[in-house]
Amino acid sequence: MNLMTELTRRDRVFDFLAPTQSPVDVRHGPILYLEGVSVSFDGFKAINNLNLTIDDGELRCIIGPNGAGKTTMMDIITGKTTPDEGSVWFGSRHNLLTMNEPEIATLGIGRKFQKPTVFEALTVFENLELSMAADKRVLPSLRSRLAGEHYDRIDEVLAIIGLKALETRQAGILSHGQKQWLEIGMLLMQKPRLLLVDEPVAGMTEQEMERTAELLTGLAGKQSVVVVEHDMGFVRSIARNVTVLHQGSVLAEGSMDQVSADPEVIKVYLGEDD
Amino acid sequence: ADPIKVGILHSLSGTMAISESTLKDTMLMLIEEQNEKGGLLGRELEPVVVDPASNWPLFAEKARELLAKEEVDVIFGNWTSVSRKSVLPVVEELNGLLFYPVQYEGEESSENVFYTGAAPNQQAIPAVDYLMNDIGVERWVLAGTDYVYPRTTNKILETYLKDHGVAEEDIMINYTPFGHSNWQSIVADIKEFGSQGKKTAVVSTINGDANVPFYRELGNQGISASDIPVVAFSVGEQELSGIDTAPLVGHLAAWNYFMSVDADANYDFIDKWTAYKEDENAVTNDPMEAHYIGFNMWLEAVKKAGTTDVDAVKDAIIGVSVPNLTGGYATMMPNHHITKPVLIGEIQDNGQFSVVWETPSTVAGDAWSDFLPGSKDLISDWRKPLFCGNYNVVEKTCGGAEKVASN
Amino acid sequence: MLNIEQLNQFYGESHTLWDLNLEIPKGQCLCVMGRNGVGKTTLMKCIMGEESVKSGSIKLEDGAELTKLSIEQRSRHGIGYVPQGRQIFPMLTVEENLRTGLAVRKDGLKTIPERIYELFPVLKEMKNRRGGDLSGGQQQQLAIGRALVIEPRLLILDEPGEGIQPNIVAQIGEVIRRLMEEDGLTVILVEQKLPFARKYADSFAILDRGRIMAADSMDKLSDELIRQYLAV
Amino acid sequence: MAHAVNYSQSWLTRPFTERSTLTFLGVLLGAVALVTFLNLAMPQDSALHVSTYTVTLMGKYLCYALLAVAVDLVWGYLGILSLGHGAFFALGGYAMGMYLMRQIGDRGVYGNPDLPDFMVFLNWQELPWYWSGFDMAWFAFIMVLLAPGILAFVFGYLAFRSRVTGVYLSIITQALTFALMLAFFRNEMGFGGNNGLTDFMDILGFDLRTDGARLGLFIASGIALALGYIICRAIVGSKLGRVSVACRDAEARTRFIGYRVERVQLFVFVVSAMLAGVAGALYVPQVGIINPSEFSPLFSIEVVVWVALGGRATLYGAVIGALIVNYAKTVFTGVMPDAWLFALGALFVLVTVFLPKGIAGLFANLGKKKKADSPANSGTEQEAAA
Amino acid sequence: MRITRSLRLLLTACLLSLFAFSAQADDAQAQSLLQQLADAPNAKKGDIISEIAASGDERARQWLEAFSDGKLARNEETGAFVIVLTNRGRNWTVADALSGEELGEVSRRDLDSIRINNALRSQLDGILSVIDLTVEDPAKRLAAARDLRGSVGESQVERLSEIMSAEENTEVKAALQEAVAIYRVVEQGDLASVEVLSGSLNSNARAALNSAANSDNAELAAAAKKALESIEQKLKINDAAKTLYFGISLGSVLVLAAIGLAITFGVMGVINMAHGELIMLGAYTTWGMQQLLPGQPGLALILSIPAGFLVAALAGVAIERTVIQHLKGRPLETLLATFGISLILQQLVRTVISPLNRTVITPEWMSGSIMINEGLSLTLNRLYIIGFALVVFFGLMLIMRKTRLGLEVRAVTQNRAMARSMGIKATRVDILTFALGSGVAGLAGVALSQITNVGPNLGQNYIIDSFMVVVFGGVGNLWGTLVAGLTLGTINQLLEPWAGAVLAKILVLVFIILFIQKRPRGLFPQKGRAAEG
Ligand SMILES: Nc1ncnc2c1ncn2[C@@H]1O[C@H](COP(=O)(O)OP(=O)(O)OP(=O)(O)O)[C@@H](O)[C@H]1O
Ligand SMILES: Nc1ncnc2c1ncn2[C@@H]1O[C@H](COP(=O)(O)OP(=O)(O)OP(=O)(O)O)[C@@H](O)[C@H]1O
Ligand SMILES: [Mg+2]
Ligand SMILES: [Mg+2]
Repeated sequence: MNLMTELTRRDRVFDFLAPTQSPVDVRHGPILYLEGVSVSFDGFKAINNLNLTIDDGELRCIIGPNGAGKTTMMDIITGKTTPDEGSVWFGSRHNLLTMNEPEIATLGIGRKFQKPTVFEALTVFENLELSMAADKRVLPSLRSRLAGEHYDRIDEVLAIIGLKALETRQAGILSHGQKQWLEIGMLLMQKPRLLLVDEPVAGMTEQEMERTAELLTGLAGKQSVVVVEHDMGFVRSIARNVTVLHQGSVLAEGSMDQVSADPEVIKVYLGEDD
Repeated sequence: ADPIKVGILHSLSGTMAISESTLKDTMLMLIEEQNEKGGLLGRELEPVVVDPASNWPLFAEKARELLAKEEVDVIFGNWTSVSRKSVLPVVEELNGLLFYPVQYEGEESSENVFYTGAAPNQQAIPAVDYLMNDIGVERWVLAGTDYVYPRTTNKILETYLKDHGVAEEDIMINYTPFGHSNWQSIVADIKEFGSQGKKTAVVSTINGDANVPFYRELGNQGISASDIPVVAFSVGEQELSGIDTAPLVGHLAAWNYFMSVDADANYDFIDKWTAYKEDENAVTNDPMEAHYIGFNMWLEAVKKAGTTDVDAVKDAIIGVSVPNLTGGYATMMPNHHITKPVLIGEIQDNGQFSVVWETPSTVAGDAWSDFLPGSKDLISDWRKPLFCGNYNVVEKTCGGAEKVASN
Repeated sequence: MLNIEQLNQFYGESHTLWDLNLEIPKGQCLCVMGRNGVGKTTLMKCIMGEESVKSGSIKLEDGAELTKLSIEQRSRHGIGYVPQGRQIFPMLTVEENLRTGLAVRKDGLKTIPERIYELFPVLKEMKNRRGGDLSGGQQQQLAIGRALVIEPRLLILDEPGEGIQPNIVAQIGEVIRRLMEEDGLTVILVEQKLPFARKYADSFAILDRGRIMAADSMDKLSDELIRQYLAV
Repeated sequence: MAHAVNYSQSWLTRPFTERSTLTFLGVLLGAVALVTFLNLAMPQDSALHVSTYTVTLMGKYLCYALLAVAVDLVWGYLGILSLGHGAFFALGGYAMGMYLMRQIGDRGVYGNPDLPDFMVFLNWQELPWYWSGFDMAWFAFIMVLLAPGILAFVFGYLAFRSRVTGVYLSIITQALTFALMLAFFRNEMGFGGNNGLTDFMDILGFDLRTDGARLGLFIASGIALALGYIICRAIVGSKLGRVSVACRDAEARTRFIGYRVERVQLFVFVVSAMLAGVAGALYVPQVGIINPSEFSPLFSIEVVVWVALGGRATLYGAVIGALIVNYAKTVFTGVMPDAWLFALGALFVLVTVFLPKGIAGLFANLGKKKKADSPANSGTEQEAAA
Repeated sequence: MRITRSLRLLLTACLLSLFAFSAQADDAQAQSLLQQLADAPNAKKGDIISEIAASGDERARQWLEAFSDGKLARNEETGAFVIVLTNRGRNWTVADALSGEELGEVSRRDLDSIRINNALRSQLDGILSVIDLTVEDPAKRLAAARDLRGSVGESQVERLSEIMSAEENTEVKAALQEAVAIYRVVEQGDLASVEVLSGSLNSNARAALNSAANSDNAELAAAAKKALESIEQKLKINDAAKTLYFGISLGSVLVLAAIGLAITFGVMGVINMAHGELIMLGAYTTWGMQQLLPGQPGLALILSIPAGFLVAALAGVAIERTVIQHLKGRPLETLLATFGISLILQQLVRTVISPLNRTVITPEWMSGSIMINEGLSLTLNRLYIIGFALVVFFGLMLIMRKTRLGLEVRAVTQNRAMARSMGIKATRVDILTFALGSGVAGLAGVALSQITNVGPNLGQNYIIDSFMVVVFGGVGNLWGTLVAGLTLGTINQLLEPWAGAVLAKILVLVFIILFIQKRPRGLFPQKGRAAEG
């Protein structure tokens, strides 16, 4: 019960969600910095001279039509895709383009995928355990053992994502929505400095959406959050800054109201009657 | 009385089944026949067949099974050298008897093994003599599969040829992997090598399955026996039965027995064999004859010793003479090798060989080659006082491991 | 159009659907709602035949008993399926993905009907791209397009709007409405987003832990029900 | 707070708290002890006497079982279908074989104290450099681990770094063992060519042909299998084991939470290769020969078949599979030499069709029935004692 | 035209006059000639052959041919000479050598074959070739003339020169000229003849020049060396072409062996260890066909193409129905089951047919080689196989690209449940595809029966290579299989001359390992998000 009340308090960041110390240098402002990034697949320009800056502690929503390049952008940031040109910096010290996925993850960038991907053969508990911020090198993993505080942390996240009862089930049998939640849980366990969240509320009920909104806004401040979502109601409820991508570059940027009044945005994305 | 158990250790599956399964049948036939004649020492002979499946460690295991579990009195078996090598320690350890029926590289003599196939001096050297003297070959291709038998044989031949004045550049040596099937460039090379104005021949120690594509390629590239004859040491009637022999007519093989040999013993044997196999076209070959000889020698020795006791038989068998299938006699020498005539045959279109040359008398097998530096001083003699498989006549010592004292 | 009676389903030993009864009249749209993991997708799979049922019957209006039919036969009875998670064929091109649906068309058509492309222009644009390379929303559009290729009489939509940009979501709603009105298409829709459900569905059924808790016409969907069964 | 799962144990002690592991070790070591007892204490003619022939045979099976465990570690838990583990097995075997060869000294047929027989015979003048050191037992035993280990390291480093996965990885492991087979067939390599290494005499001063030595090797194999099993169990039960499973099922995803997949793979692969090497090393003195056919791709495939038959990703299943197939082989090749391949083939087909989880699946089913009512702790047998 | 023709007739007549015109040669003389032939030691037989040839007996040619084939025999009991008609088994059918009358079967024991050896055979061939030089058909004359190169004896030179001057076909003439020149260079050290041989790529010609180049006659040696040099030049180009051809032909064998696997494994995802045995079934079908149609190996071979396909396809259906269909969604376990099936099939063949290899005859039109030039001839069986491989490949490509089956099988393997939801009859697709892949394996077997052993181990020899080719090319990509097969074949043949067969094979394997590091998904990888999963 105690936990429940704690969860409903919006203003406070739970300490288990506080980011681990990461060596990111944000003294000069932005935590993430993309400049002139382009990438093409077989001649198709998925990202076209994209410039984007995310400030430390910011919560940024990114919207845009299907195929605008939102997921591709996240792929670039996390090292999955290498851009043809441009630069991507994490803080002012780390050039992400020179690093591979695990290095980037270790630096403190966590990601939730658009299509939920969890470790199907492992239990829900184990999924969270593996994601937990820890020394992820080989020998330390071999020797790793869970202490009380680790259990507590996992329990807290389990409570947030509502999967406590399914803790020992294999993740493969979860329903679509449950996998979504598990992925969010895995993201939380990593305690990243920067969270990239691709469509967190797809398949959630309105109430779950509200909870997610609380969660994300709660994280902002200490951690930086980038959210991609097509549900305008959800975006409106959390957004302070919104970026609209279109055909691989920024179409508009500003507050939700500004953006949703933009005729271009209405034309390519929102539709007339929204 | 209890039956006398005869172990048969030939692969019935895997790569060697092609060659070995016939030998199993040969043994079964010989045993059946002997039983009809009343068995041995008034006891019946009972074959014990196992399948070592062309797997060398399994050979050792099965040999152990035969000797330790089945307690057979004698084993007839093996084809490849490596299988013999893997069985050898077992047979020695458990003091068994092994009759080995296949031509091999020599350089071995075991107290417990009787080598009824040809040693190099009973096959390779006479064949080369024939090519050199009767055909006038001056250039030599030594082509073989890359394993110990061809390596050794070729080494011996190389020395022998050089001793006879053949120049280094007139010898081409080529090794291929087991089951090699793409002979195009090698055959082209041979063709090239043979077009330098000197009579050229190929001495082939190519093994097993690789022969079919090899001969096919020869035929297709238009190399006929009159251009470049190939003399093979591993191609017999059984191998030919799987080849379309029309293009091969005239190529040669050297063996100690051919199915086409005109001898009554041979015709009788063939009749029995075709009846046994219920196949008019069943062929016989050299290793079958070796088993025939080996089996009869063992029978003789047991009769002579009056017991199947291994040590008694081992002593009794030396000097035993039995008829071979080519109209002569084979005698067990003190080095556990036997005497054999050497025949050279040309392939005919019916998959048979016609004999074109033979040694005037039988040749005794050499355990240790005279043409290898390491072994030219070695002899083997398993009769008492010497009783040694590798006696060095220069140093006058019996080298290697002392005999295990316990037996 | 579709009549479900006393349906029970198990995953191994866990009883997932309990004694379900549902009826959907021809030309209507039923919206199945419920929290995560209550069995909505499982129900859709049972209708389509991807999961076998323990007991109960699923009948089409023509009297065909679906539980006795294989998946392929069901689709030949005119059931189109847009599964959750898109399930497009990743290594087939967009066009090939669509062409898989031609097999069951009665008219033996060999090319993709133009109206699919009209509905989702992006599919035409990306005709030769592999399905797996598309963005999430594009894949979802492809999945819907593919189901429409077979000209279904009954269309099963499992969260069709997921990941699709707002204006296209609205457009999809319109199209479905139009197909229902013009061709008498019947639709079973799984949807969490109330505005969409309210706008396009005729009736609703709320599932909780594998049981139907309420089912009625859409205008009867009260805040009370929502709080009780859809809130956390 | 009560937890259904307990991961707070040290990785090394964890295996000893698992019921399945304890049962396995109990059965294994008990059987080894029993056989030893029956061999030593029972008179030759007693029905209970276990002959040295059987002991050697079982020693060989145990080596195969260890090899199968090694394969299961990489295949079952890491998802690498290695079709080349025979290479590591054979390398371990060759390292041991070289030691045994050097032990012969001047007792070979040519009596040459410096060169093994096959070298004398093919006219080698001096011992190749890579044979040096093998006259010392400690060096040879280290090489038993190092030779396969280094090969696995180099090969794995290249392959995993380039993110070769799935069938591509399987096929290059196969290419690796195939290439090694051809290479070892070559007489120029100095490993005895096709005949391989044979005619061994003694090991660590004990005459290999004595019953005592055979029994000793059998016991050593039993202990090696037990240790290998514990090592694998410890890895599998540790967090690293769960990371392996994660790599197996979603390699890319594992990277995004910060694990260096290639290092995990490399580590497990090398450990597995070393275990295979140990198996090979114990195998050679018991069968008396090592030749390149151990490198043959079909042998490696067969090992995979043992594992699949026993039940993948269970470890003990691999042991069961190896024992059953090889025992079946021994029996069938003796009892029905002409038709045993039918029986073996049918065994493979029937198990696959009717026992989807292999033979181990049978055990798991039995176990499940017992606790059918207790809340399902699904899948892996990870319930801990505490 | 007419003149030359009658000239040839005349010439033929002249030549036949060698055998004199006595139509009724007397049998006693014949008997005694044959007697002499039979009894003479090998060294003397040559003279008797010439004597027989010169005897003018019409039957002489028949005897000599029989003798050359080792089919001239004497009945031990009657002493009569017979020609053996069939010589398999224990009883042989024979015909009387003198009367030509068929005598039925005679026990082998009673027959004494008259022994022949290579030296005699080439002498005989020479004599028979000279006879062939005068036949109507220019192709035959050309062949005879070419055969003569290197085997011209002293006794023939005169006659050959005559024939040569009368010959109007330039090719035949040139060949004859060479034949005579070779004789002159070798035996007489004739300088002018060296000129004739320069530029000839024939191996006998080169042999002659080589021996001339080593002769003591400095002038001759220099001329021969010069001629040889010009030949070497031409040979270099030939060698390159030859290596390429060898490579492509080896490659096409690999492609054939692998292409069925590219369907069952590459497209369907079944790790089909029994693929080799399906190939083997195709090869055995060819053998069976030839047994059914004795004496017509060519027809049998052609019929084997559909038959081999069917047999293997049916076996494939049986495997699919009994085993593989139960393993849906467990692709790795197909390895275990099909491994079992492969063991069973191998042993089945051993038990039912024989553990020994079977003879498959190469039809006339597939044996030998076609000559591009004297130094470069392409072996016909390989040429046919290259063609066959391409036909099979493109046929398969057509099926996979242009029919619904291709689309449906890919849909089914990528997402079975969804494909079924789209109305695709997955079971039918599985059966058809597996049958197709198996049938193609059978076709490979038909082709392989022409170059390698037909025996129980046939499959084992190709299974590893097949997997390697499919994977190297990129799983699921038919083009990849084609390119991979041809590439690996060519690389192997390029390496072989300087590395040797064993090392070449090792190097190819190492190449594959290294190449996969560079392209972890084969030659033609499936790219993009979809492939990375
Ligand atoms: N590997 C690829 N090959 C070809 N095209 C690709 C590839 N990856 C992405 N694309 C294309 O790039 C564009 C951007 O895709 P992306 O997934 O980034 O879009 P998105 O903004 O995330 O869209 P959605 O909102 O639908 O998820 C799309 O048009 C997609 O088809
Ligand atoms: N293969 C399976 N084996 C066992 N249980 C399963 C399996 N698939 C689903 N389940 C369980 O069945 C329940 C219902 O799942 P289902 O996918 O039908 O939910 P849903 O209502 O569609 O949820 P969502 O809104 O998240 O899509 C879930 O609790 C899930 O964990
Ligand atoms: Mg996206
Ligand atoms: Mg669902």
